[in-house]
Amino acid sequence: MSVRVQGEDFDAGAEIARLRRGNAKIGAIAAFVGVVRDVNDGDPVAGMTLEHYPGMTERAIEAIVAQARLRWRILDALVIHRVGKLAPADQIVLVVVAATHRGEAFAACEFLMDYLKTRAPFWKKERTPGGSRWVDARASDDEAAARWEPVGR
Amino acid sequence: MSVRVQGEDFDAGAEIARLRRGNAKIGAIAAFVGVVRDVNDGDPVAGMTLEHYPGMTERAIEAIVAQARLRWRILDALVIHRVGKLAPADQIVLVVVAATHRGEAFAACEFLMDYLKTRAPFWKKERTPGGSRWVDARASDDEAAARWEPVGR
Amino acid sequence: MNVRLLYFARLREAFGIQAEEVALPEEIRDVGALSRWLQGRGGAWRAELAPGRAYRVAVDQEMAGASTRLHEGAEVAVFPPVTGG
Amino acid sequence: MNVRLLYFARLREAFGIQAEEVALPEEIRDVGALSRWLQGRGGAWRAELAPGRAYRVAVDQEMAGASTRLHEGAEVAVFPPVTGG
Repeated sequence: MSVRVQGEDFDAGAEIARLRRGNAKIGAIAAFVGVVRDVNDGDPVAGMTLEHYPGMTERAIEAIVAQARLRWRILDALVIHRVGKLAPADQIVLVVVAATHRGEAFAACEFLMDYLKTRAPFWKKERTPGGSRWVDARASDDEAAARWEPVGR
Repeated sequence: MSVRVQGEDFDAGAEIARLRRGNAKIGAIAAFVGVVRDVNDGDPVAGMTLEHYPGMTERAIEAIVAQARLRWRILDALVIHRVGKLAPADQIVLVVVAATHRGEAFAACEFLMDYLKTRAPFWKKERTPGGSRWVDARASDDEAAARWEPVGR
Repeated sequence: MNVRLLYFARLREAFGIQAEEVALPEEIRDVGALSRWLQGRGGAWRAELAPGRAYRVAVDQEMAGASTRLHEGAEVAVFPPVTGG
Repeated sequence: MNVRLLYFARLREAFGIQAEEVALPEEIRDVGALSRWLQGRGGAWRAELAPGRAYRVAVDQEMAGASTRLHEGAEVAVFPPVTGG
């Protein structure tokens, strides 16, 4: 299990390959890549800056990964989240989950993304033609995360 | 949208990167990689051969992708399925779905995998110490695909 | 009616044949009738295609049911439930 | 009780401050009381932390609620709802 918060870009394919190596029990890998869009809420976006809470960020993500491990039999997981200045089409986040079976890999990967969106201390500030603005939290993200509670499937 | 049935291996990272390029509306990419395990139903597996029905395979996968496009607003999708002789840890299948939002990318990707498992004419023959055997269809795969019916979410 | 029959995977091995061209008797007009006609060959045909055995039939590369009609020149494939992915 | 306060994102900008060390009056013992004490500063503090405004508080890097107790040397962070991923 691995959590990284970094300014640098990542190579999703290399990370997936690294996760796969050396564990012949892996039958399924679900991965998610989040990408900066050039439009948000109808306005063109020239780029964004991701602020975070150093220290708490890593702890929060590790806690989310630990929860996923309690819920699903996953063999390995990786979360990389970028911070700092990003441009449209830049990658923001990578989540990879390896499991024996695909259902658990998909569920844990989507759970990790939903919880990252609502539990990990990151904040986006977009640059638009009208100036910079902090992105508001979305009710749809809270709803997505709420699907996973209460515990039990 | 792209469907490939091939003997050669694939580079998941390169395929994801290719899909991303040139569409700045993409905000979310969900991907799945299926891998040959070294154990199945408790028996060690030395490898497998994937047989398929040339012609129908491509048609069936394209029909599955078309269904996914009717159900979710997806921007692009890629399915690569290998055939022929494979060894443990070899990649079998890659599904990548790009969308504006993650919920649709995840749902369409899992739908494509569930339908591939139950609707596309591939058959696995495993090599085990006790000889070769055709893999039986799993009730759990039928159940996974049945979750998506009837239409509507 | 002349149709082309294809067999895959376990059924291909059980029948010992991959493909054949057959001239069907006039009364064999749908998939269900074709299946009973093939069972009439006995042996592996009867065993593998008997009621209750799990197999699938595609006509012209589309999944078919017992009532799916056949036509002159149809490509009819008989195979076990699929196990890809 | 001495605590370290951190502010992030929109709140960091609204307050014009990123971090401060404060000596709290003795009666300020939990997150709710701290929030009311900060609102007492008026201006942006009152506006941003007023009841009904959406903000979050973490104590020692764990999400906290109004009743979460403070302690000497605590690291208390105040920030808007998160928007990562």
